[in-house]
Amino acid sequence: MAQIVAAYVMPHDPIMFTHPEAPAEDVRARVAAAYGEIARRIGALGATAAIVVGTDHYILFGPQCLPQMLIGVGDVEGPIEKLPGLPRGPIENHEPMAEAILAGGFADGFDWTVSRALTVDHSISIPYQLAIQPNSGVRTVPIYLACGVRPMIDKARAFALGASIGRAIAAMHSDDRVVIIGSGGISHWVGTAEMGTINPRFDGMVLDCVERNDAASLIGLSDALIEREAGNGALEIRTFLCAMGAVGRAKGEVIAYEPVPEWVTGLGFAELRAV
Amino acid sequence: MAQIVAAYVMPHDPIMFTHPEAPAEDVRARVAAAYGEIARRIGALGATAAIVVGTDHYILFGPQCLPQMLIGVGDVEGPIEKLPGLPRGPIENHEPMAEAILAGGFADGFDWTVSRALTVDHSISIPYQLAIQPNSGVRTVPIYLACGVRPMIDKARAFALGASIGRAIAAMHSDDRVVIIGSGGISHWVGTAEMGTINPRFDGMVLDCVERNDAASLIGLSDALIEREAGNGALEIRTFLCAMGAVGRAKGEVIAYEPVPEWVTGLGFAELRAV
Amino acid sequence: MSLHGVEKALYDLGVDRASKTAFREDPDTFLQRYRLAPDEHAMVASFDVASLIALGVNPMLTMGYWIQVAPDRSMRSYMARLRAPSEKGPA
Amino acid sequence: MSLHGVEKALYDLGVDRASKTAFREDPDTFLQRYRLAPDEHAMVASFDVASLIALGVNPMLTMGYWIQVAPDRSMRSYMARLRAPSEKGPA
Ligand SMILES: [Fe+3]
Ligand SMILES: [Fe+3]
Repeated sequence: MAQIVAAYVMPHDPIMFTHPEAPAEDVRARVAAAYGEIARRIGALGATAAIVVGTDHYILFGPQCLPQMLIGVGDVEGPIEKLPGLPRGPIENHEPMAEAILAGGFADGFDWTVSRALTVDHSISIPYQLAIQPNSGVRTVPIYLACGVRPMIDKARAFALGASIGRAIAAMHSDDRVVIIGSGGISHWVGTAEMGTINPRFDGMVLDCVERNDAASLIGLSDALIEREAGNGALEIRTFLCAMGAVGRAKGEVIAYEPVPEWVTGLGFAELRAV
Repeated sequence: MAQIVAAYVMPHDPIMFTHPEAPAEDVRARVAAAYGEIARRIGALGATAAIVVGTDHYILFGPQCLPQMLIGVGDVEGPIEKLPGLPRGPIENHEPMAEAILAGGFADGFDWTVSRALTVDHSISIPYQLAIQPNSGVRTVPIYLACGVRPMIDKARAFALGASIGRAIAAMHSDDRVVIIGSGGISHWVGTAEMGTINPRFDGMVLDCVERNDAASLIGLSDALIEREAGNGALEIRTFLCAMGAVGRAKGEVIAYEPVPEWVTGLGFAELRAV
Repeated sequence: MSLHGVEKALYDLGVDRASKTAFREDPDTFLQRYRLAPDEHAMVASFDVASLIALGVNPMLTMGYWIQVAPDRSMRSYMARLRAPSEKGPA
Repeated sequence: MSLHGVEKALYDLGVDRASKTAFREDPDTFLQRYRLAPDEHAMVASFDVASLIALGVNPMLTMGYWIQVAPDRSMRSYMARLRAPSEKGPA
């Protein structure tokens, strides 16, 4: 039987690629080490599949069609952006797993929007290229949640969707070992006058919730509070909730945290190992 | 309090516009009269708002993003196609009603995809221009259900979505009198070798279900049976189910039926008057 | 191998002006943008709509791209092609 | 009057090549494709990102269109414009 062996949360900061040398050398080294450590753990766990939960940035989906939740079942490639060091290329989709999640979601009452030919953005490509691709043979399932454009997905719904994903995986008749990545956050302001501000206290609170596998506290945060304290970019913690819902009972560990003003983001990395 | 006063089903056959003079004159007259009669009834009911449930045709939504259910809340215009006699123009959106349906749907567990700037196709524009626009002051809410591209929306789900729409309208603090139109069908084959075939027996059975307000029998039809008996275009009866779910208890009446080989479609028109 | 790639190509040819222009100028170069198997590439380039539908392509897409970019865009010729044996092999 | 129209225009300018080209050639003509109030039209044409955000436009869109089509596309100038009083009126 297939199983989710771990969930990870990590950022997807494009400025790491447009301005790679902006922060001090030791900061850069620690961030690179965090991605490398997660890549290493994914390999050590013998993962065969990775679900990456990304976030819309008003790039892939325009005002004509704004989905709450989308799953890529079919051709996947990306990223759509030209970012130095993040080459565009195909991403091998685990189609049977994506179909299983889709069918399970419909049965559970989730109205998945489906992509048969998805060009992902940096929110999928950065975790993919830094943490998954270094391990050969791991197939990917890309998912998008509405985190940046109203109406954003309800946080409890994001968690429940994760639980549906977890059930669908558990019901698969395969030997797949699956990791799920919540991609985004933590504190950052995108495109607003506060851009460059970071709130390490808020970020620490979020990482503590992840480490304690305490979804309820994150669900309890209002969007107004999140935006005020940690910026519109912090609304992306919905992806963390989805990953937490999927992994279920798990032991948490914060892997790294770096507040990097040059990259306008509080960069948080954590693991939830299934128990 | 707002209320749904009637539901209608009607076709959206573009060949009526590309080849208007193909059928015999009396056939054309009866089809025109059916649209005219529904326009007249919508006016006589004092409708202030119309919800039009259309269907995707692999035109508006491509393989990169295939929603199950989409609602237009904001700017609406169309049609996107160049069809003689169906001019492109703005469609006034009933934004408060669309927002109410959206919020009610989220609360009911429906994951609406949202459009803030929607250019509709002929499945919305034909009912709009023939049955709604003749009545001035009626604002529109456009909705799309996945009827033509896999994964199609589950038929019971389409009906339940209609019920959610009905509850949202009933909870609105306005005097709106609302009609809902299920746009599509009935028997027609689109793009396949059977194109031009019509199945009046199947069509009669569907219209009978509408007239008796018997959603369960329509929900019970498998897609395989529908496609075999009445073509891929008949999968659009999902929009009928949505309208039936919205109107609730109602008295039905078949208004017209014309099997028109020249227009490759069995054209069915019916009313469900709320009781 | 990739039904998805074929559907993406046909969708683009049905709705996107720049794609239609590029295809009309040089079908083979245009189709290289998509990850198509050689037989899929040939079916699209030769308007073998019967084989495309047999492959599983949505008939709304085969009809749409025919109407937009086929040499003879009429529905009559589309139906004839659909019902005729493939030019490239048995029916 | 239509926040939606503004967001559609900014989205197209952020992601669509043909829209970017048309806007660079003639912003006013390009913006007439959208149903914008005169003040909205002026905000977009003059890159008044502070007023656009005050209007309710998603800041990802104001940043995206700035990076794609503003005269000085740097983030530094975007931030300066965002924090400065509007050129057209009070801050
Ligand atoms: Fe992001
Ligand atoms: Fe249709």
